[in-house]
Amino acid sequence: MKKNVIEMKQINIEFPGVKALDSVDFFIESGVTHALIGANGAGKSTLMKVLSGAYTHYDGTIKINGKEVTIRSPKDAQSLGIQIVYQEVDTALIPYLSVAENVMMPFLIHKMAKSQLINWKKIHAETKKVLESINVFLSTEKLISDLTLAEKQMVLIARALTTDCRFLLLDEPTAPLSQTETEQLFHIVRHLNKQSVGVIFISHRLPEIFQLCEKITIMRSGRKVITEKVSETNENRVVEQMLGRKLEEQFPYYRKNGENIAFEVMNFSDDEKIKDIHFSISKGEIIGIAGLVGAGKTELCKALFGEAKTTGKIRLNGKELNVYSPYDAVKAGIALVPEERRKEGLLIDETVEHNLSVANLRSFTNRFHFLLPKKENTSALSLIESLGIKTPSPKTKAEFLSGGNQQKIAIGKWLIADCDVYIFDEPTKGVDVGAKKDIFNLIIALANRGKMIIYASAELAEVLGITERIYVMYDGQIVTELKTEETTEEEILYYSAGGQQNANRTAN
Amino acid sequence: NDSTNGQVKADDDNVSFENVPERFANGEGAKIKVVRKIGGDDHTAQFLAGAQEEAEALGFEVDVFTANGDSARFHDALTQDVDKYDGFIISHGDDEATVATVQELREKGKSVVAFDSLAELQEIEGVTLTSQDDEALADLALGQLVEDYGGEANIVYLWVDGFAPMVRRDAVYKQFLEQYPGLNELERFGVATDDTSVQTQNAVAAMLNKYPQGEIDAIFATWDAFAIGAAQAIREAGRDEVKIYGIDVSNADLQEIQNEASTWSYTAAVDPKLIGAVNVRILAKKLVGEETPETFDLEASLISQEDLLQANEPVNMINLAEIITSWGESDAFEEDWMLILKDYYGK
Amino acid sequence: MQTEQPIKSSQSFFQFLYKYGTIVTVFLLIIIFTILEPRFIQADNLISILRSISIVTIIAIGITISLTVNGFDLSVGSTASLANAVVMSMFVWFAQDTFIAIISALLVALLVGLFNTFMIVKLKVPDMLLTLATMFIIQGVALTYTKGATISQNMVMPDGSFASGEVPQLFQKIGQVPWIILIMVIIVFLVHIFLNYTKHGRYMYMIGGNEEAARLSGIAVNKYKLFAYLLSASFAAIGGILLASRVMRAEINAGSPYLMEAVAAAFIGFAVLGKGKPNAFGTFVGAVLIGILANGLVMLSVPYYAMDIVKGTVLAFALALTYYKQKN
Amino acid sequence: MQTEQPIKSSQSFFQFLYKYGTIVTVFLLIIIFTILEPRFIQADNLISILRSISIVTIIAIGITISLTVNGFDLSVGSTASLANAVVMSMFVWFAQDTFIAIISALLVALLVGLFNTFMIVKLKVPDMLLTLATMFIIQGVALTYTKGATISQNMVMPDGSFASGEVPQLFQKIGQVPWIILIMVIIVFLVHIFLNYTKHGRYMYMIGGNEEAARLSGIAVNKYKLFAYLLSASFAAIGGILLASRVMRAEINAGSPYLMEAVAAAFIGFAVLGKGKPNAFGTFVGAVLIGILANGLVMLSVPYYAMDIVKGTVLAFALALTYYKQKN
Ligand SMILES: Nc1ncnc2c1ncn2[C@@H]1O[C@H](COP(=O)(O)OP(=O)(O)OP(=O)(O)O)[C@@H](O)[C@H]1O
Ligand SMILES: Nc1ncnc2c1ncn2[C@@H]1O[C@H](COP(=O)(O)OP(=O)(O)OP(=O)(O)O)[C@@H](O)[C@H]1O
Ligand SMILES: [Mg+2]
Ligand SMILES: [Mg+2]
Repeated sequence: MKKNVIEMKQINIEFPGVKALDSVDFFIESGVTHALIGANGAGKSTLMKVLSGAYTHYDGTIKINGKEVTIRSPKDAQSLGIQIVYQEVDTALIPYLSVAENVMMPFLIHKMAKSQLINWKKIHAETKKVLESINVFLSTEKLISDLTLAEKQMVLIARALTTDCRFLLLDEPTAPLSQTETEQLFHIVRHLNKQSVGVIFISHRLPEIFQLCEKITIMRSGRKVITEKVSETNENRVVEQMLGRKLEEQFPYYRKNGENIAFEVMNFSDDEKIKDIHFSISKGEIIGIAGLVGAGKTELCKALFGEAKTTGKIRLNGKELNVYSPYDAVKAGIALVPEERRKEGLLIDETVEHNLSVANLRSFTNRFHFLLPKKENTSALSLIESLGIKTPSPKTKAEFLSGGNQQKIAIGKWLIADCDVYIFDEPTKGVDVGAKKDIFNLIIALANRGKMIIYASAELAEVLGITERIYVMYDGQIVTELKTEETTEEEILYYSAGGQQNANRTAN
Repeated sequence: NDSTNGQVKADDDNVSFENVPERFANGEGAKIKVVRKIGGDDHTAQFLAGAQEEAEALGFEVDVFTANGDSARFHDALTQDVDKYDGFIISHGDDEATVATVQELREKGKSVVAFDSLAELQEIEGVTLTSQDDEALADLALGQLVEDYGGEANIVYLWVDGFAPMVRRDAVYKQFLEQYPGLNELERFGVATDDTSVQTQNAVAAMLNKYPQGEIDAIFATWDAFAIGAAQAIREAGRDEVKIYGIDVSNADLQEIQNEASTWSYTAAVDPKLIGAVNVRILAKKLVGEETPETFDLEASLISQEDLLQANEPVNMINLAEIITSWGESDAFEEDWMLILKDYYGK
Repeated sequence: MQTEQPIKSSQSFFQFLYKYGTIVTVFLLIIIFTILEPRFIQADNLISILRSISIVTIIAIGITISLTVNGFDLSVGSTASLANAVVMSMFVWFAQDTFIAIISALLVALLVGLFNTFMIVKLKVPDMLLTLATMFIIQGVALTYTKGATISQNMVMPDGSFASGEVPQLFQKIGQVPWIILIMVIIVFLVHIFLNYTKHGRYMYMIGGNEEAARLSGIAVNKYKLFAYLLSASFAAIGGILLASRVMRAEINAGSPYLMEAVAAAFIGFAVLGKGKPNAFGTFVGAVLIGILANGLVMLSVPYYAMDIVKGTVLAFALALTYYKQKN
Repeated sequence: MQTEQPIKSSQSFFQFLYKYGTIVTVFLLIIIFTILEPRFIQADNLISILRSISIVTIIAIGITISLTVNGFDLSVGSTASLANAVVMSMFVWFAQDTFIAIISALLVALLVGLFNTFMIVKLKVPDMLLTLATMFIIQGVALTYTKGATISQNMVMPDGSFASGEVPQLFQKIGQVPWIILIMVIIVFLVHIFLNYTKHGRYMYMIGGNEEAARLSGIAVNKYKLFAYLLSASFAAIGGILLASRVMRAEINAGSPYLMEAVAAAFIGFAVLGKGKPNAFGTFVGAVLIGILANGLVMLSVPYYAMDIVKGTVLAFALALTYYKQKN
């Protein structure tokens, strides 16, 4: 089979205040999975958006098989067989339409030719077929607005597969996925490679890259650093190239302060997903909530934060809490860094500064509730500094930051709110390795100040690296409590899958 | 125009300005403003057109304005740039605040004529209050109804509260109910919006379904927007036994009445264009310092379908005069000098 | 991925309400009105109701279409007024035939649609704002065109002569039962088919759901927006034309009161059958709901000044039925 | 962090227009009107303009506040009508004093606000829809309360007697210059400060920007929504009260014409100073724009039926100035 090659040469693009791409050269061949790596804000998404025709104001040339092509609109890209799955999945989906319609969008738009009427039966059948080909079993009638993030991701991949796709650009596809789902995705990618589709794969999880990709391109601050064979490099080298410095030990050591249990959850249920949760944390302790996607981690985190009708008891510092809303939760001293940052964690139209102060605005006001903008600005600047948020200025709208930098804001805003209990739901999703370490440092600093931390994540390595104890969730319940020092990934996985007797059920 | 001895002689048609009061005798007209609070209906359009035509015929400059029912805007229009005008015609100034506003106008030496406005205005020195005699209108239409049915009828009453003329018409209606116990009100309905007639049409359609053939004798519609809606509803329902007695008339109304299938039998009305014209004449008299009455009621006529159907050509607001004597042709307050001015500016 | 959870019965009850809340309300109203006044249910009256909602429905369908592309056409009321005036003037002032008159009114409406689209698409003025401005402009154009007078046969022209044109019999027919109702039903049906079963309808929903995504997927967003505004202006014009044919005159601002009712109908329609998006059938149900209320209340001799309370309350009730628990 | 790039000059011109487009339009209009009719600029006339926009502005400020939490209160017009009726009836029917009358009207408005919030927050009915329903209900309540009649001194009561209450001198004062203008200016100023410089104002904007994220940041979203709807109803009531004091009577639906103008003012205000979101100062500028137009056109003796055209065109022009190129 003939190899197709895309060559991007001397690509430059600017946004107000940022030179997002600076003379970037990049190439990709069909049949190969090519990793694109870089710290948050390095320009990965931007490069992909150029290639997929979402930006028109770049300069530079793009050649396919040596012939220069014009890509100035998504249509151009699609007609050249280039499909993209965006990092922010919601931007590419129509929430009030069904799975089938969203999957079949390219068909409905480009392949209907002269026929005017839609054959719904066929659309649903085709959708089912595509979804099944990647082992996704979703009702094709379901509305997108009812799907989880992972499901939305699958819908987007399925959509790309319905087209005559020669190059597939996956912008952080695995961020919302669990290990099994990631495996499933890799399976699909390898399958596509065999059909000589070229895949560009963006991820902040380095091990995945070594597992899946053949080539790797590393970017830093809008410039390309290097392209090489994955087999000829290693994780440390990649990290050094992308950050411009060495990264020491990922998980800093911390000491648990005391034994006195200060946060207790008893008999805690909501009327839908989670059942009869018991757990406790002592001052200065970090506990992990582990479990597969869909185990109910997010639901638990939100329920603790007052986002659901619940029964049961929550006791903090010996006092029983009545948490009926996030407002009550924050008042009681509980903070939540939610999972879906764009939807839940960020005010996309507000400035970075305002986003950072929102959770603790009362400390930036005077007695009469008037705001103190200077104080707000100073605090924003120091947070931007300490978290390494890449933004032209504190007055930039959050919308214009890269995915990872948005996540840092979602975390950062709680750091200045002086809470007792911090709930982190997948806090490192989409965050580069350098920043990850910053986040770990921050979490541990909190713990060292005697705060209680709940760390919910499907990333077992992280849970194992940072926590003291781990509660494993399965199907809305806590199935076991493990001491981190005495357990292994395998054991956690075993319990996450509901123990042996339930292993088959979770495979669904 | 050349002026000699303070008098103007038009060169070509020899109009003599001899008897024209000095105020207008040197070819200088006046600037007047016509402000009407209600709007959006044909009555308004005709009233304003009538006033405008008459004023222009007299050589006046005239600005017309309707506030579309917005009291505050009505007052804004009356108080804005007052010095530019010599006189004002106010229509439907029925709120208390109008008294103060008119008082102010008078203090600034402006002449004011008001139509269908607050009764208190007549107490202000120098103001003439004209009205289209609502009592007479209601009396004419209801009187005919009582006569036709011998005082015994099941009727539907179309009326809306909240407007001075409506309140006056309702008073007459109440008197009639008292006087003729045989009059039995089955239903009443009324709204005042931009689509009053269509809403009335739909409502009357519902009533007709509720009361089958023979249960309603007549409809008394206190406003032509009600009457025309009711007439069309009755026609749409294919009924012919419910007669309509209305008040007010417009060109569209005349078309409806002339429809053979229409049951709109009578309507009592004053020519709205004429009202505008007469108001202008009174204002003109004030401007030259002639004596004017405190109040003036325009005469109402009763138009019958029978008469219209007998006409040998389609009837409209102008040639209605051929059927109803005195329609549109009042010479009230039309002084000789006005005729001279009209003659002069007419060309 | 996961299998569906068995849905709890309380949940499914609310699900049912969300889907059928409006329709349930309609039937409840019919039952209540019929019990209180049996003549409500007679065929004649049902026809009256359908006739009374036909114009509102058609205008509301236009709004619905503008809503599908996430637009919002506030200028439909005044466009209806203008079309109403144009069609009548063609007959009365210029003695044209039915065909020419209707075409003229539609052409004028298309101009309005073009202007709206140009401003919205090219100058990026937000929909609601721009159509609000257009509303004033068109209203003024209609008023200026008619000089504020009602257009009817044999009217007096400004120069004192009499207009001699007549409204053709053919034209009068279309405003009468059964034609006016048929036209409405056909329009609702066609638009329903169009929105649900043709690709163009789906594109419009896609644009409305996520314009950016639709553009990035290669839908000619501007073309469909233009199309939507042309359609909404055209349906407004059809409403105005039918009004002319029904009442045989063009009153000042005759179309503007339809705006609010049409908006209400389209919004109620969102919820019908649990669609959660603008849809033609839902809009029709919304208009029926409003029409039944207006008719039934007159039948029950509710004082006119209290009608709005009942109307508003039933509206709120239908909305509450529909939306309560939906979000949970 | 990068340093700012020098912005190209054409871009900065459009940036300028976006920020100052509306204000530029206002000044252009003042200059044009003054050239055509020098009396336009005299102090008396400017005061007339301010007086004429005061009620609209206050009602529009209410809408603005509802818009900040991403709500939309369509019921302000009818709330103004109701407050208008209540305050007049307190004087005329019940011979109460100014204080009691005003408090009663405000209390009634707060009830409206409570009802709106309850339905929106608890039953999750979308704002526009629900306040549309409320609009009808309140309109009906106001009509029923007055039995469709106009309330004025010495009015005839249903039992045939005359109402004996009088409107106190004190109350009449507040509807006159300079008080009515002062009240407007103070309200605009206070709301501007509140929205921009206090914590609560900030919270409201955040709720408007992303309700979900605001809630998860620990903002008491429902409390602020309640607050916003209470405020918007209260400002509508103040508008109605001022109207009563200005015209000394309560006519049916007196407040409803203010809805559209207030919406227009608030929307135009979005763009003022490039805020891109509802803001009190912008709303004021929007109202000024509309007021200048209305006044100037009357002054230039533009025929009443053509006024809407000019008004709409200028509106569209201001919008186009503001939004053109903004998105690029
Ligand atoms: N539309 C835009 N307007 C302004 N700045 C932008 C825009 N899009 C991207 N940027 C800036 O360009 C830079 C590169 O962003 P990009 O999204 O490509 O980063 P990324 O490598 O994908 O990062 P991440 O791993 O966090 O997703 C960032 O500094 C970002 O703030
Ligand atoms: N909006 C929704 N509609 C329907 N089902 C949902 C929705 N959100 C979550 N679920 C379902 O609820 C269950 C719990 O989801 P949840 O997000 O709490 O899982 P999780 O353990 O946090 O997984 P993740 O790793 O994705 O965060 C899953 O079965 C998921 O499919
Ligand atoms: Mg990215
Ligand atoms: Mg989760």
